[in-house]
Amino acid sequence: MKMVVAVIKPFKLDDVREALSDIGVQGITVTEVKGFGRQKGHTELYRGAEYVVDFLPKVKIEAAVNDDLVERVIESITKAANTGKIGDGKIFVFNIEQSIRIRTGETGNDAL
Amino acid sequence: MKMVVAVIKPFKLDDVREALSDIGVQGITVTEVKGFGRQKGHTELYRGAEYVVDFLPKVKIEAAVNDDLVERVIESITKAANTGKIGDGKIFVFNIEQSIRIRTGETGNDAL
Amino acid sequence: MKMVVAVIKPFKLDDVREALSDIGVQGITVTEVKGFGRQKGHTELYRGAEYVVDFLPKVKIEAAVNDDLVERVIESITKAANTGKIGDGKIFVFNIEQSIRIRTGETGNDAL
Amino acid sequence: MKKTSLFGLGIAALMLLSSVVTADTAAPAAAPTAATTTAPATVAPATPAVAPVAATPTVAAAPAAPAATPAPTINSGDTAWLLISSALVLLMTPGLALFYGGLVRSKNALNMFMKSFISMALVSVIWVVVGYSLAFTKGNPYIGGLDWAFLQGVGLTPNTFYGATVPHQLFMIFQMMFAIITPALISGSVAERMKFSSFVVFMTIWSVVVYSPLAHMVWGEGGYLRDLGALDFAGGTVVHISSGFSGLVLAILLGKRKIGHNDDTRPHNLPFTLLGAALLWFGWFGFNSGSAIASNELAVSAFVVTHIAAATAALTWVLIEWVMYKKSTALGLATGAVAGLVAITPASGFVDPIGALAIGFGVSIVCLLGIRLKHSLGYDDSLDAFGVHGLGGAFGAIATGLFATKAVNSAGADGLFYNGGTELLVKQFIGVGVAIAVAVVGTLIIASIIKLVMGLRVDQEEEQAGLDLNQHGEMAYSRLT
Amino acid sequence: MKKTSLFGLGIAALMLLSSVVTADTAAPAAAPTAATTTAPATVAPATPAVAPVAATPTVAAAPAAPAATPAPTINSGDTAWLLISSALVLLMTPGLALFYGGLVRSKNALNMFMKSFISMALVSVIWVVVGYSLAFTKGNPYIGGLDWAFLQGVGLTPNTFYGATVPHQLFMIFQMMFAIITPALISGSVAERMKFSSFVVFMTIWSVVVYSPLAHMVWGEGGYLRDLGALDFAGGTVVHISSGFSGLVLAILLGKRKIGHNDDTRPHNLPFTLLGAALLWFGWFGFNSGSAIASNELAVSAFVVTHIAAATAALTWVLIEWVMYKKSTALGLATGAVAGLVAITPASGFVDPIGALAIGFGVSIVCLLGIRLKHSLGYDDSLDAFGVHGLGGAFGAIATGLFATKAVNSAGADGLFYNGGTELLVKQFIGVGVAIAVAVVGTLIIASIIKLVMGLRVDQEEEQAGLDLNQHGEMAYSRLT
Amino acid sequence: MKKTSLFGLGIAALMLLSSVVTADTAAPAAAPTAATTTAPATVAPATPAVAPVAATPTVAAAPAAPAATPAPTINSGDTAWLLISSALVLLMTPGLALFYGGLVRSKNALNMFMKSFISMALVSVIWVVVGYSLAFTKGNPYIGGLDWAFLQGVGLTPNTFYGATVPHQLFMIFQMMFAIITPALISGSVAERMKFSSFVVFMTIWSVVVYSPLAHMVWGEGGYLRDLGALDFAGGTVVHISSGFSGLVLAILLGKRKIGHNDDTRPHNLPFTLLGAALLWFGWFGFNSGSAIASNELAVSAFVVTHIAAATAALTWVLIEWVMYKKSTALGLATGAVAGLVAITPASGFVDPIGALAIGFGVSIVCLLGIRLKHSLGYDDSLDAFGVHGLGGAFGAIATGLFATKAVNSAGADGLFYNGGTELLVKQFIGVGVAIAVAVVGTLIIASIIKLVMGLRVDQEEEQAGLDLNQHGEMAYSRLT
Ligand SMILES: Nc1ncnc2c1ncn2[C@@H]1O[C@H](COP(=O)(O)OP(=O)(O)O)[C@@H](O)[C@H]1O
Ligand SMILES: Nc1ncnc2c1ncn2[C@@H]1O[C@H](COP(=O)(O)OP(=O)(O)O)[C@@H](O)[C@H]1O
Ligand SMILES: Nc1ncnc2c1ncn2[C@@H]1O[C@H](COP(=O)(O)OP(=O)(O)O)[C@@H](O)[C@H]1O
Repeated sequence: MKMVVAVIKPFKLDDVREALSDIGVQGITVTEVKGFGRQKGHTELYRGAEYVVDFLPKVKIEAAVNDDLVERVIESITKAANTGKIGDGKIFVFNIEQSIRIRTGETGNDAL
Repeated sequence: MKMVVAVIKPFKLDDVREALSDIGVQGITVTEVKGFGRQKGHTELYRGAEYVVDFLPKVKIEAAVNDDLVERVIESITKAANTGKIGDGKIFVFNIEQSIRIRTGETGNDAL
Repeated sequence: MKMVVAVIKPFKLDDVREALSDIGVQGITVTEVKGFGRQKGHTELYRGAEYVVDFLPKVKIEAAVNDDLVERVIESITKAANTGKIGDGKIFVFNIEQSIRIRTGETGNDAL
Repeated sequence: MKKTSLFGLGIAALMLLSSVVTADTAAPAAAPTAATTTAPATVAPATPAVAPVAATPTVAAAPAAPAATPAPTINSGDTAWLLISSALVLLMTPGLALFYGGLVRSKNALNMFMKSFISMALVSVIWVVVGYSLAFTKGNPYIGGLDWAFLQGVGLTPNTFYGATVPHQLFMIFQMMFAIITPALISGSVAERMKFSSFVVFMTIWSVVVYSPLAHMVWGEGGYLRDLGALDFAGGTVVHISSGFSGLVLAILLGKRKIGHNDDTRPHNLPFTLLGAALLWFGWFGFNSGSAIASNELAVSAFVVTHIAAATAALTWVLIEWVMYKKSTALGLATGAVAGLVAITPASGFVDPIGALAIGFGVSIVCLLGIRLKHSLGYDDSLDAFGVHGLGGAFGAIATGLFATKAVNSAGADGLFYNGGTELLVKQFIGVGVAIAVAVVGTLIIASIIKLVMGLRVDQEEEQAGLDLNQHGEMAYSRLT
Repeated sequence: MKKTSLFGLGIAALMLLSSVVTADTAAPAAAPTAATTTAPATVAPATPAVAPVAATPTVAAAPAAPAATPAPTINSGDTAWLLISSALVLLMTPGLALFYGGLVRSKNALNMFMKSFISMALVSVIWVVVGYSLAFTKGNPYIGGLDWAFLQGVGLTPNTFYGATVPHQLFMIFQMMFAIITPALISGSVAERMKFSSFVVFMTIWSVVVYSPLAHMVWGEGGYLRDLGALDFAGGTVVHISSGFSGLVLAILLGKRKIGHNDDTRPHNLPFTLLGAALLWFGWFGFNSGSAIASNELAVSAFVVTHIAAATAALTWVLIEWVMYKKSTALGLATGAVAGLVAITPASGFVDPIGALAIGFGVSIVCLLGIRLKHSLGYDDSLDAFGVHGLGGAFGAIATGLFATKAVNSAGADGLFYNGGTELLVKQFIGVGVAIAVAVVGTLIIASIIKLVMGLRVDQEEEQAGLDLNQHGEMAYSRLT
Repeated sequence: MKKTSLFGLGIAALMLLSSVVTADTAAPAAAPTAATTTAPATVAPATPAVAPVAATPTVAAAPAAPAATPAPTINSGDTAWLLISSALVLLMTPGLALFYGGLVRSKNALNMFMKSFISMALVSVIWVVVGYSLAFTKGNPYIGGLDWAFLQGVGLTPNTFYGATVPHQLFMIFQMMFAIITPALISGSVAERMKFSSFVVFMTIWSVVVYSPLAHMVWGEGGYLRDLGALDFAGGTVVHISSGFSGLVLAILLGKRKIGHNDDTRPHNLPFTLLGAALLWFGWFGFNSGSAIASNELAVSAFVVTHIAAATAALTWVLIEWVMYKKSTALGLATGAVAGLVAITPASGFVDPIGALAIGFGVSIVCLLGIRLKHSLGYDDSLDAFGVHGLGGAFGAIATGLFATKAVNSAGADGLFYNGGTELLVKQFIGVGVAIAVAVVGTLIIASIIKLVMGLRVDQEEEQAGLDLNQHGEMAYSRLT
């Protein structure tokens, strides 16, 4: 099993979620994060002065999937989260050594 | 060393934390997350109309542990977080290649 | 590629970020977390009674980096986040099997 | 380039305005003291002096005094009540900002706040410059003149027509607070997508060419609906119908928000919405009861029916929810309360507690059903400014024709259910019709021109990122410690 | 099935009620104008007309007028002050909602808000239908009659017994605001676990069978405690003791919340709590000072001592904390202020600034210690409605027996420390005792029946998930952008 | 050890004080009734009785009465307005807490709230004990005496000098609310780093040795600036200059916050700030309009110009932003509004609507530019208490010398632009100079001593962790459900 982690733009969450669901990913876990990267932060105003906020709100998606689903997951995310603009985010893939469904105690692919 | 990651129901956090502490896990890191899974979201009301919210608040626990503690950790979490109802969550185990305690520079198991 | 994950004290975020930027780390992802560890929580007051809050606000930093940068990243974080006091936090290193830049589809080190 | 065209637009609007205005302002806008004697003459028994009635039911002596009173005297109690009422009505606009601000996603929260707060800054100045004058000088039946522009002649002695016992400036500032909240109400229909600059320009023009004329027709000396005898004690038509229907038009012109199927569009902070509802309720006592322009029996009656209608509507709403879903929502209670307050507004100086119970009960049913229209008809009245203020205001105006009774206000009229026949009811329908017409036509024209000149809507990327950041350069909350 | 039994319960309660009521309502509830002359007669020198004293200490001329006044006249200043006071007291309930709402975990925030807001909707209607009548018609010493049900006969001319210079409806609506906040206060004892529906049913019955009778006894014409001479200027017994002790009983019947050893139960939003405390403080000026039912010296005195007691209690609380922990908490300051306001409530028309300092100082010590009781005795008075309102109210009522002075209010009495002996003190104890008895017995009966019929508490799963979601179908905040 | 030295400090301060005080208090502080006749005598035509003018422009009959009035009578309307004004001014302090609290990082939010709320507790008590007496008994030109300590002699009959138609206690409590908010304003300059205990000690001493004397000089009977004829209707010098400049001094003494280059120091909750601004605006009507100490024409005029100045300043600020950045910020609107309110404060009883437009327009330019000073000069006036209140207050005081007109207040004077020449302007500059001097010198001394004795600043670790936790043992929000 692999854990596919994607950091994406927040407003793309819904699209990505649907894309994953379409290819049979049954569950994901989502975290609000702040991203620092090539996409520079934005300027904000404070009492007549401008200043730079150097991070951006992003959303991190974690999807544990069967090995043979990994490529399609990556593809789906890449497609759904793409705007073509800087800051679209990254996908990282990790190896999962074990997985367990707490409710049933099932392990491995059955747990996903 | 392994990183045991568990996504559980929020109100089980306290039980899980105590269970882990009982078996000697010295530290954990906790994140609030939103979970999408088999457990369907709930319906909410908005000015006389019903609509579905398709995620659920969950809590993610990360515990870095000694290899030989892994099984007991899994067992403890499985037991403490179990309600027998759908949505109890998952446990994923990852391999940690290195670990360092910032304060002392200790590494490996000593860092946990 | 490796994922270097550090859990640090919140007010050290800026220092760490700058230190990483200095050694060429182009991006990081940051999450607010609660830490339980050796550093005991603090006491708070509620209507004339004292009670213990057993977690502490921490910040989790995730930096995906080129293999040969790992040691310098660890060093930088260790230095920048160090106060010498308990609770300074941990660094964990994971192996990344694949990485993709969503915008371009680049993979591997090019994606970082 | 855009600036120039906007400037041209402003000039055009002003020219249009002055052509309407000048016709009549040449005629004697007259010494304000003369006004009292004129007013009763033209309106006679059939046409009551509506909101600011000098003669309240129990003060029988009032009509006897006119000739003897050389200088009207200030009553300190009346002044105190109108001072605090003015402050209360002002507070409603921040209350509205909280109400609306809590309902949107956090990335658009400040934008909602700003679309209300800006009215406190902008419309106040407009009111001083021309708004009050256009609304309340005598002028013609449709609009006042410019005699009181820059508040020239609006002094500290009473204007006996509008309020014989309080300084004229006090009546002016009390009315200003109404002018402030009205365009702010509209922002509920355009939430999460309308450009701030366009909204500000819209608000500016709308205040001058829709609000002031309508206020004149309903409350101004010689105003068309006032002289007709249509009753609107505290602004059911002027404030609520006008803003609600204008909101509807804008919502249609703007189009729907871009929202994904499962996007989380839930209110980001319902406690803010509840606090906002509370401040609205609190301030509404000034709005309705202050409209008696005196601290007297009529003020008390208006206060009492206002509260009863709000409570009844809130209760009705949550009971309906309970019947439907076995749950009662906080937003439902707040929405019901506001709907009740909206509906009682035109009626508040004319109905008794039983009428208030009926109006409160009815309006929640109307609004709860009315809000569902948007799902079937497909317009995106995002925060239901039309559903609550447009429909609720119309319901209240019509209900005034049913429940009004001279037992409460001898200067009012008897409604259908109080042996008054359909006479008042017909007038109320005319009032509602005129208000809708003015609002819809006015908004259509203003918004269409703005759409052409500068656009109405933020672009898609801005909408996705949230309006706070790109329209205001700020975010409502910073999360990292 | 459940519905039927509930219905039966309602019928039973109403029957019980009417049997108590009808005995006396046959007797002449009398023309309201006659009341003034009767009242002084029966109460004579020993029995002061408490809250609504027409004759304030400095207005020596007042007693001369009685025969000459054919129709009482409205005073615009008094009316203005009572209008705004009514609005202020209404605002206290949302203030309370913020105060309580901020103290619970975010998953229960809306539920706390709703348990206050629903009172604004529900109790208002109850008050119109029967509540006011049961509390303030003459009736017997323990409860009024139904003459004023649906506000029949409650008009815009003054009721000279309750307020000779303001419309009767104004007195009615001012009192309504007290009836609203009182059951809302109880919700602090049952936080995070009581079913919303059960709370609503409880509130409905409690308002009719506990609040109205108690208000009648203390403030109503011919009321038992009023005629006895027990002093309660603005509701120490009626509002605070009654709600605090009822809360205690409910908390015990409900049992403790299910909370793990290290569960984070800290207040989720203390700024809300502070804002709530501020709105309470602000509104309390209307509560206490408005209870003079006039804009006169007594109102000023009540205003001043109210503020001083609040400030002193707040200061005392944080000083104690400082001594104990070298820290001063925001919640401590807010709690102290509210405790001070509670304690001064019964005394506010009878004590001078020095008395206010003493009461403010004393109540914080009492409440700070009293709150610790729950840890040793094991009841879960979650947000300390008993600890602050029950104990603080009792302390204040008794302290009135110590610090009252006729120098402030000639219609009052002298307390123990002002050469009055123990006479007043004894009466105060009786007042406290009666209020506790009525509240405890009433709540026990009502809650036990509800427990049987529909249950009091959400099930464990609902408690864990938070009451907002399953009781109201909403969440207070949505976090994802 | 520390405690002892602090105690010594207190004693020293009190001794200093009494030496100033005792010289004059031996002289006849006089029967308050005699005061009226004295006051006009000494101040003659050139020296107007400032804020509490008994004779308002339009009440021509007033001067005729003096001899005939044996006992002054309470006016219920005036009393009602001053009662509610007092409540409104109190509400400003929580408003300020929200305004400031929203601007800091969440880890310091409660600390900001507490630095305002503590003033409600602490300064109230100080005011009762000595503050009011030092400020308002006759004393010498620089400070009053101790005759009214513990409010002895401050009763429910009017003090004819300060307010002939309202109970003396009412004037006292109205003034108390000013004394409360003033030191709270200072907290904006010391945000996120000053020890709570040190701030409390500072506030205590400052209130007694800076605020009371300054209030005496400006408003007290026989006060130096009052007799000089410097105008300050509602506290431009006493409240805003004094707090703003004291804040500046403290900010410099404290040094800058430890903030990393890219640390996120953005406001943690701008909706709180906006709500705070709204409550300030709302309360400011009581502040300025209440300062007429009557519900009359002057009160109305003050109300109107207050609102106009606030609106104009808010509009000006966002327009400047729009020109500079093509964005308008919510914080800018709020800041502009507050700046406008600050600037109109001293002028509010003396200028007309046109003057208000000018003052509102001018102050936003001054403050917007003034705030930039801190970036170049390097002091950390964290939330711009100096930039807004210090500069805005000074601007307003001087502008009063330009725009004042006797047409609004015959007891005032004509400013430079109203044919009054430079006479008033010069006096205004003197007033500003004195206020700055007293504030700067007073703060320097008090703060230096406190720095020595107990330190001013939290240590670095505490600063990093946030002041809420280590100063108050609480956190504003708990996040985990
Ligand atoms: N090396 C990295 N390690 C962890 N997260 C990263 C890294 N680089 C980028 N990110 C995350 O991805 C987001 C987008 O990256 P960015 O460099 O801005 O644009 P792009 O994805 O188009 O290259 C960042 O905001 C950050 O959250
Ligand atoms: N494939 C997955 N990858 C990552 N997280 C998952 C995955 N499946 C489920 N989760 C997380 O686990 C939670 C519980 O899963 P769910 O399918 O609802 O019930 P159960 O754990 O009983 O199978 C989800 O809300 C989600 O946060
Ligand atoms: N075994 C662990 N697994 C995951 N996170 C840990 C673990 N131990 C500690 N942490 C995280 O690191 C933080 C600091 O650890 P702590 O034991 O308090 O101090 P130190 O880092 O000085 O040893 C904790 O608050 C927690 O967030």
